[in-house]
Amino acid sequence: MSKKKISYNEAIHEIENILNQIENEEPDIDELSENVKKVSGLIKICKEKLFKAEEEVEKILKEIE
Amino acid sequence: MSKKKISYNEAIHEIENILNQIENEEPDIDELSENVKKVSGLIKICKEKLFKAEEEVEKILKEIE
Amino acid sequence: MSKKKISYNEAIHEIENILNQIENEEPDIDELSENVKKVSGLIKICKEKLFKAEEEVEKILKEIE
Amino acid sequence: MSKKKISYNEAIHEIENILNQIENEEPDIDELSENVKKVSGLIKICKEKLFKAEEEVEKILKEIE
Amino acid sequence: MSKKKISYNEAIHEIENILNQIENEEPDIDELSENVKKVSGLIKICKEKLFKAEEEVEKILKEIE
Amino acid sequence: MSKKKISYNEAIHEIENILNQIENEEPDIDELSENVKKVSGLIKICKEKLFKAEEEVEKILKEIE
Amino acid sequence: MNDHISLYELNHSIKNELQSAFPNAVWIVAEISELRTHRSGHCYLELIEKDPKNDQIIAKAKATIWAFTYRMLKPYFETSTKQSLTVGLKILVRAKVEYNELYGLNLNVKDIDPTFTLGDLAQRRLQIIKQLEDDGIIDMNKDLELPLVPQKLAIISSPSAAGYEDFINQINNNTNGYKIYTKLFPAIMQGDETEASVINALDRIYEYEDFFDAVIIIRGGGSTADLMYFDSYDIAVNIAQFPLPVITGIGHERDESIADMVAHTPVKTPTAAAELIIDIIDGFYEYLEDLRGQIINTSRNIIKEDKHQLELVTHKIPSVVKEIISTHRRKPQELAQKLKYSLKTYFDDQQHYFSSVKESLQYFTQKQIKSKQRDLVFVNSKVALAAKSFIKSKKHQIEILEQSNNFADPINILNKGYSITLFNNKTVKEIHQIKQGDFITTRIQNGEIISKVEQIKALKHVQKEN
Repeated sequence: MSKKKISYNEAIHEIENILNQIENEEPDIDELSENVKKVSGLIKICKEKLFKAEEEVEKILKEIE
Repeated sequence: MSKKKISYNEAIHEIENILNQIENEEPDIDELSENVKKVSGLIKICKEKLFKAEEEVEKILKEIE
Repeated sequence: MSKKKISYNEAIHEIENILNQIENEEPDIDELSENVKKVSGLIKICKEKLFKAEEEVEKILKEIE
Repeated sequence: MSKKKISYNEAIHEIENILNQIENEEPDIDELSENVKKVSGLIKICKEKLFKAEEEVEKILKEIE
Repeated sequence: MSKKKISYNEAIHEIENILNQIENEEPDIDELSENVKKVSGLIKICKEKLFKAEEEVEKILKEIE
Repeated sequence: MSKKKISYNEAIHEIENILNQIENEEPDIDELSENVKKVSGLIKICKEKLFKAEEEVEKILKEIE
Repeated sequence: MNDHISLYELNHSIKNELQSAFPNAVWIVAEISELRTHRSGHCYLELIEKDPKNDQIIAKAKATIWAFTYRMLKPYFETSTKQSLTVGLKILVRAKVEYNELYGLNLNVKDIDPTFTLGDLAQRRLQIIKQLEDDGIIDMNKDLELPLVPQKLAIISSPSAAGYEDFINQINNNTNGYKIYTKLFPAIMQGDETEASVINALDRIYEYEDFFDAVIIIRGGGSTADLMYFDSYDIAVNIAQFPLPVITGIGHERDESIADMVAHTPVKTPTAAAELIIDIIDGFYEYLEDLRGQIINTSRNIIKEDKHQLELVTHKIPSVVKEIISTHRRKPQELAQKLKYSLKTYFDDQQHYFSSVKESLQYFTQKQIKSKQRDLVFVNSKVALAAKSFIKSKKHQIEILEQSNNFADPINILNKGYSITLFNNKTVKEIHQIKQGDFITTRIQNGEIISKVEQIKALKHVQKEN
């Protein structure tokens, strides 16, 4: 799944999955940083989405006037 | 439903629906700006209708005096 | 109801009805100008009726004095 | 009620009734001239009656004075 | 009641009645001259009785001897 | 199995196996020393892995913030 | 034949006896039954006394008042009593009892006490009045109503009396010229016949009761002494019960007579009676005039008021009508104004709605985004926490494992003071592994001790135990 294609909710879902795994100490320590990196990436994507959404909404709202 | 065919009250109704959705139903952030854009469009339609109605009413009112 | 047949009081009553509707924001904006036109027409009828009544009454009053 | 048969008091009473109606009961403007005409007619009858009564009474009074 | 036979008492009583009626009971103007005529007649009768010799009475007086 | 290739979980597994053996089988003092030495080596490997993972995670986390 | 005396002797001895029996004059009460005055001025009376029960005369005597005395007594009596000394009066006199052989008994009146007669008369009047009251008729005539116009009058009078003439003149020449009918019923108004004559006249009038309006009894001139007849019970009864109102004009200087008392209206003189009649008619005439004035005023006022009322109404109509029209003329204007206002409000409200929609949009989207941002921060820290706790837990695990390992390390036994014995680098566990003279190495905590075995002892109980 390309990073650009994942939806916000899917990203949040995956983050929660990975978090769950970490919390349950499922991954091998060797994979931990990999997982954390993955979550970090997803959070970044979400933040970007949020930022973009906010920007777009602002723009649209400004146009309403 | 074509934009030109929607009635004022229907537009208002849809605006209310979307607003409700945004307020209460945690929309996917990806759809958020889409929805805002939709409301914006509906407001535009309504305002045009309002403007036109106001123009017509003004004309009639002038005739009364 | 034909314009010529409506009584003065009925006309006033209908005007007040429509005004009430407008005040309570009942009419769709699409019907608004239609309603205003109706009121305008009724006001015109009332004015004509008043004018006619005044003329007639003046004539009769002159005979009394 | 034929004009010739109405008594003076009845006529006065009717005049007052119609006047009251006009004053207090929001008459239909359409009926106004009709009512005024009626009153005008009644006043005429009363004046005639009064004139006649005065003439007769004076004639009789002159005999006793 | 014949004019010649009415007594002073009856005449006065009737005059008073009519006056009362006229003064207090909202007389109809239509009946006024009728009433005035009646009173006028009664006053006349009384005055004649007061000032003019009645043959009938004188005849009786003569017969008493 | 090269020491470098052993996974953290495998290392932990072996440590636990050896310790179990030591506890239950009363090995020869010479074997014991041998085993203790082996475990010590494995622990070292694990500690290194842990240290590295911690370092990496710290680095990633810092990037997120 | 000597036992007789002559009449003269008899009378003479009566005279002497009487003289000695009544040496002085005595006071006597009696009623006058006859009274004559002689040309000479002497007054001859007959005095009687009646039984009060049946009016029978029980005593009688002649009396004389000699001219000289009479000239003094008569005016004294009459001014004191307002009453002439006449028949029927009861009197108290002082008289000398005299007896004349030729004329018999005579009472020579020397003095008279008028107060006695006054008292007697008054008492008689009171008796009559009481009788009339007891009969229940004293006010009967008064209760009759005098007609509004007493126009037909029956007159009882003496035709020749001056009073009658005055009355008729006044009636006929009344200033307003009323026609008043009078009819005279002649009667004797003085002397003994008065009573019967008046009653007779009343009886005649009674026949024409329906014709006449009132009876007038008048008496003019004549002596006041004759008024006594009008204190008669019979006249009073007739007057009181007469069906027509009786007006008396019989004159009374002193107290009114009983006839006056029972009459409908007593006046003093015939002239006053005429005035009374004319006044009554005047009153009626004035009332009639008053009524006439009233009818004139009232009828004119009514017409005037009606005219005024009609005028008012006529004037009111234009203003009422104009008012209603002007009220209504404002109405469409007001409605148009109201329409304009309503529309403005309507449009304003709509505009306002859209700005509120915009605000809501802004608010809700912001809220959503902010909440998501907060969620992300939370997730972030959760990740860090989870990763750290993961590592920490692993570290802990390693530490425990390391400890267990360290615990297992034999070096730890030596540290407690134990030692290991080695022979040929092998741990000595069996006593048979070594023999005397062998060199063994003893390892302790911090070094090795190399020793030569000198003696070997096997511990049996140890063996047993093994």
